[in-house]
Amino acid sequence: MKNRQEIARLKSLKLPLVIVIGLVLLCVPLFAGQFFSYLMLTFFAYAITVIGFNLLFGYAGLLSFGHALFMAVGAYTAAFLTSTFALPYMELILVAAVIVSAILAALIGALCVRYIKIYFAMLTLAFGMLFYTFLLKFYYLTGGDEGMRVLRPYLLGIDFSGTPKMQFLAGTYYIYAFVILAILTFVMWKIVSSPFGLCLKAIRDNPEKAEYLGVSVKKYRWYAFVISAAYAAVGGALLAPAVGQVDPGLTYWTQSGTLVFMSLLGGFDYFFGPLIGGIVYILLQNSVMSLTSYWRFIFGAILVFVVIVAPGGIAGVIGSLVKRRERRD
Amino acid sequence: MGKTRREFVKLVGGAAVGAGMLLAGRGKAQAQAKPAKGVPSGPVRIGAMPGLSGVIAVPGTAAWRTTQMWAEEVNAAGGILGRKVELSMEEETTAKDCVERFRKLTLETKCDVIVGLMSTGNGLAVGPLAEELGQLWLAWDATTQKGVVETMPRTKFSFRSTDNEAEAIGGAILTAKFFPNIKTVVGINNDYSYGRDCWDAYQAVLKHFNPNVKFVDALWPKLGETDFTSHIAALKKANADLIMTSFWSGDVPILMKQATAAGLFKRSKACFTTGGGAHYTLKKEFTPEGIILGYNSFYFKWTDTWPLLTKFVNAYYAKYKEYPVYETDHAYFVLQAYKEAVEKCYSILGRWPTKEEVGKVLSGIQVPSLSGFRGYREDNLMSCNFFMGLTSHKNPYDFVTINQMEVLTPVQIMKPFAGAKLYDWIKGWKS
Amino acid sequence: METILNILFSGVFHASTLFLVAAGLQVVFGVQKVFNLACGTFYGLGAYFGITVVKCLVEHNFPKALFIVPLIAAGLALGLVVGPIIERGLMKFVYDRDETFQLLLTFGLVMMLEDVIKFIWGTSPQSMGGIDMVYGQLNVLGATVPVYNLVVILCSLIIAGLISWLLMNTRFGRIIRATADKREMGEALGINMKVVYLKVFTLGTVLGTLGGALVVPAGAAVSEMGMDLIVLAFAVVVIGGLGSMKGAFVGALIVGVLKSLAISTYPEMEMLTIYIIVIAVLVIKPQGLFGGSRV
Amino acid sequence: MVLEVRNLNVYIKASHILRNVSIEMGENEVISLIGRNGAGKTTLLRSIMGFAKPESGSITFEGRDVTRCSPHETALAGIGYAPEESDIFADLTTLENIEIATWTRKTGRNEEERIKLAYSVFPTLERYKTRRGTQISGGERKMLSIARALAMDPRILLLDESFEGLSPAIIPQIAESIHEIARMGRPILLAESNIYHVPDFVDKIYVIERGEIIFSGKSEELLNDKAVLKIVAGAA
Repeated sequence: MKNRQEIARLKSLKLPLVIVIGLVLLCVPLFAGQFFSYLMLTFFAYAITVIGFNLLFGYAGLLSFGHALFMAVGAYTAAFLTSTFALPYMELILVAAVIVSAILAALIGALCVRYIKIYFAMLTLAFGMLFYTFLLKFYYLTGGDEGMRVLRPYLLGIDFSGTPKMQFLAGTYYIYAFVILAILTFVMWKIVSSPFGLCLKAIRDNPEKAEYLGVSVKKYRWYAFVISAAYAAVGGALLAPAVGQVDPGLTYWTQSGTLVFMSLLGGFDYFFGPLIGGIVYILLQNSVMSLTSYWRFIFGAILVFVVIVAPGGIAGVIGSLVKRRERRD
Repeated sequence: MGKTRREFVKLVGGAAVGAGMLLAGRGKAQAQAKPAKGVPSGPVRIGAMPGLSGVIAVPGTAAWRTTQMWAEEVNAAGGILGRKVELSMEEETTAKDCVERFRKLTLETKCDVIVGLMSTGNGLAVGPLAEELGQLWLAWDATTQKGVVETMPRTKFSFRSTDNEAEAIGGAILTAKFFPNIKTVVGINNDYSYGRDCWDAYQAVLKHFNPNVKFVDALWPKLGETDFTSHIAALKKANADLIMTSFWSGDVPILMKQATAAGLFKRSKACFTTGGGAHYTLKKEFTPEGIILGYNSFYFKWTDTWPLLTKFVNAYYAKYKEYPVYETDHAYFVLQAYKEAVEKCYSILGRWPTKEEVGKVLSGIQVPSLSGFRGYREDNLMSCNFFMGLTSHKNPYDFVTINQMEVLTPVQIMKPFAGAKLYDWIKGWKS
Repeated sequence: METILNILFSGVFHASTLFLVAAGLQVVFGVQKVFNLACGTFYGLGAYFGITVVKCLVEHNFPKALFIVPLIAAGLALGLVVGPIIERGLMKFVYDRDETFQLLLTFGLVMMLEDVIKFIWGTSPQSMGGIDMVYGQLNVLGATVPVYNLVVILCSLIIAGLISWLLMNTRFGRIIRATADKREMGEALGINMKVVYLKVFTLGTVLGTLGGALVVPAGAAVSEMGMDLIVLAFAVVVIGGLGSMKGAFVGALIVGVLKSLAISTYPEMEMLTIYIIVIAVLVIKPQGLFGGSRV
Repeated sequence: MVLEVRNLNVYIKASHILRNVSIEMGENEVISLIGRNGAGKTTLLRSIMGFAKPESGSITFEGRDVTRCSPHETALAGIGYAPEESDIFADLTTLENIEIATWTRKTGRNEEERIKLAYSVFPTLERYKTRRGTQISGGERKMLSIARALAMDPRILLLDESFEGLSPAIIPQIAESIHEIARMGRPILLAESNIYHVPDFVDKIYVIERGEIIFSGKSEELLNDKAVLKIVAGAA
């Protein structure tokens, strides 16, 4: 109920806001420095990942503690296609990343969705670490700890190798990534407001009842798992060319923790929550890391604080403030 | 830049002040309050990227401490050409974050030079980036090697560390020298490229000197493993004459201790090619005498006749109650090289040089560092001596040092040029 | 024979520390339903603190042969202080939340405590020197085993025995088993869960810190020692069954011996074997080998 | 009054489960709370115990306000509770199940006396005292649940659906045991969905429907109130 109202309100009130924010984001390279644009670029990649991740976490109520696996799948796909196979077409990379991760997620998901809560978290963690060990061990294929180079991809078949790297990243590639983020956000919006999305929520809140009503709980969870994995792979594939190098560290369990952190920080109960979390996390990390070498402590403390005091995340806090004002009015 | 590289270098060569003179003058140099003529007034921004967590934390901390000590010292003496040195630190973590931090130091902090990085994976990510951004990057320990192959034989801005496998080659040379009669060898190396390359290179070199030696087994604990009892059971099973390892961090004392406790060294000799990376943790109580121990390019007591070393070791110990490890000299050298390169450029150009100009002077530079003179080759790889020897208890410390110290020169243990093929080079050796 | 014994001893030695950490994880999960990712960090804390205490005493001429006594005391004391602080200071706020939040809280704790260790002890590896060698070595059918390793195994066995005695024969143990099963009913019978949680979390912490303190004389304390251990302890509890003490015991033995065996026979497969077993157990018998029985 | 519930309103998540519920329990009274499944019986009992926090209203036990007490405080104050699902500790033996209740609340009677008391009311249990919670039958679990609550030596007992799912042969036996407890001078609140299971020694009946008390009075009066009777009897 609450969510339907929220959607209705969003449609009337928040849509212009979202468009304005989107346009501001798009114009960042015009007024901000190259480095800030680069940070936003990494944000786009993470945004796509967490938006997918939240379909699983926020909507289906399944906490995956190994989701970085799929980000790594996307990133390594980009690495393989650009360096090993010399097929530097970004569209091809994206499609391949989606296919590979979807196949992998379909297999892993078929096992994982039989469990919920802590078991689901543990099983996904185990798969994430299995993949991590795989990347390290299959040295001749993946470069082991050294990882692999990711060369600059062609966008829409056009070779931009003449442009200096930062200009490319803060220009063409920036817009490219933004457009993909916008499209995927819109698609996810359609997914969560479709009957499928509503069913997921029903399953999260009361799986027995949903099963009773004829919803195939496992199948829906499985779909959600595969979709979220595909999103993560797109995020990873977009991130890889920006970084220029992929390494197994991308799929260590603490990286999966970061994705959860972002969703929680922003507020996983809200559609845009994880996006807020992602941007705040990236900006915060950027400044805190320069400030002190004990940045992990600060991040741990923030996580603890959010969990204890504001489990709704930033969006939750804003939401309740808005509600309080509305009530007063 | 109107001049070609060759011309520029020639000019520099002509103007080059003897590095020893620079050294001698440094202590007395009047603290210049104002920047020299033609030099911008703001501080020189030096970005530093030490690894401060996980396995690289041990050398990373040492390098970061050295960097700070160096900066204090240089600032006290008036800075570089009168410009104060200002450090910006960004931690070395994953490749993704390193790229981000490197970009930040370049684009936001606007650093004149970035020093640091230890992991090869991160070096592979940052190397091309430095070239793209036109940012000087003087690596501490990171290379841009893929396995034993250098991926960036020609660089302008990135100055890489020594070849990864250098220590293993040195270790093999000394194994052949000190233990000519061993017949079997077992390896225990970390399960990542450095460990694997070291093991391969070690085998190739030892085979060269001692064709009859057999390599009976190889163990691959993952990086960061802290319990080796199981590996020691396997080492015992292998029952070899010599145990070779390229461990370099906190795992060295653990392996040493557990191996001694299990009586492993009663039967076998050992070669710890890089064990000096945590040498002060190798307590006499559990470290036997007479095994090969490598200190990489810096041994804290290699001589009494190099005042720079004595002064630094004393200052370091007074401050941190620890004896410095090899990464200190990598850190010290890159900064000193940068400073002298800038000063050389200034002596020619009469103004603060661009990054490219500094880079040109850095190629082939030789400067006095803690471990004696060391420098960059023309292919922008570090070139320095390596110190190795047999462990000894005859010293005033509670940890082992080495006697019969051997100084291995870069010519002996490093490929002659960046693009060279390692194993072809070894095959070409005359014994 | 000698080889088999070596593999076995090293496997069991590894298992004995794994057991302590996993037992800490189990008891907390069994009663509080919190999957405590920080259990590995407690292990690291115990190791560092143990070194500090023993070093300090040895400097003041404490007889070296008796070092095990203050070592155990240090592990216990640290757990008894840190456990309640974390439970009262942080954990108690999230008991009525979804387990996801509890998991994330402990994740935050891991990040914080790693830096606390770094802040206090720095990044250099710390060791007690060769103090464990005062006990010498033992020759068993040709295999040389450090006596201290046997001491650790023995201590771990004694602790396992104590825990089992505590759970089966004491009032506190029965209350733990009762509330692990049905918490609300326990409350309806007048059991103050606040007190139970405090005690249980402290017990879990003590098992971790004690494990760290016990194992460190045989190796060295390094800052990352807790991180990887979480993953191994996690493998142990999944194989043994979440929440089961018997499971922790058997799971630790399986992981420890298997690891040792893999290293000696096919070292490439060391970690892969463990993950594959974990996934196989989760798929075939998701409750783990002893998942049916509680605590 | 031993127990007095006044205008209790309880919400679970967003649903209003109890609406202005008031009940009273006097000395030596056995009262029965009748209502269909989902009418709010269990929620009322759980609210009294402190498991569900009321939005408004009050619960007074022996003159003391226990509205905001946590469950263990309520239990220690002297309210025994046997839930619908029996909630026997599966890993503990029958004896251990009973024992636990004797450790928490301290009264004039010592532990042995209280265990003996529990066995005297349910002699069957003594025979199975070394069996684990998983090894006894449904009827025995119901008995054990009540015996356990009794071993706490409570002032009053709240019994939720004590006859549900039992064979008709055992129901009178358990009813007799409950009657015996009542005769010891312990008031009892018996929640029941099946009107035919309500024992005849009940002094007062409350009927709850959709979270509201729609009837209170003696059982004869209920039999005369056709409208209410239709609601509760129809459910059985």
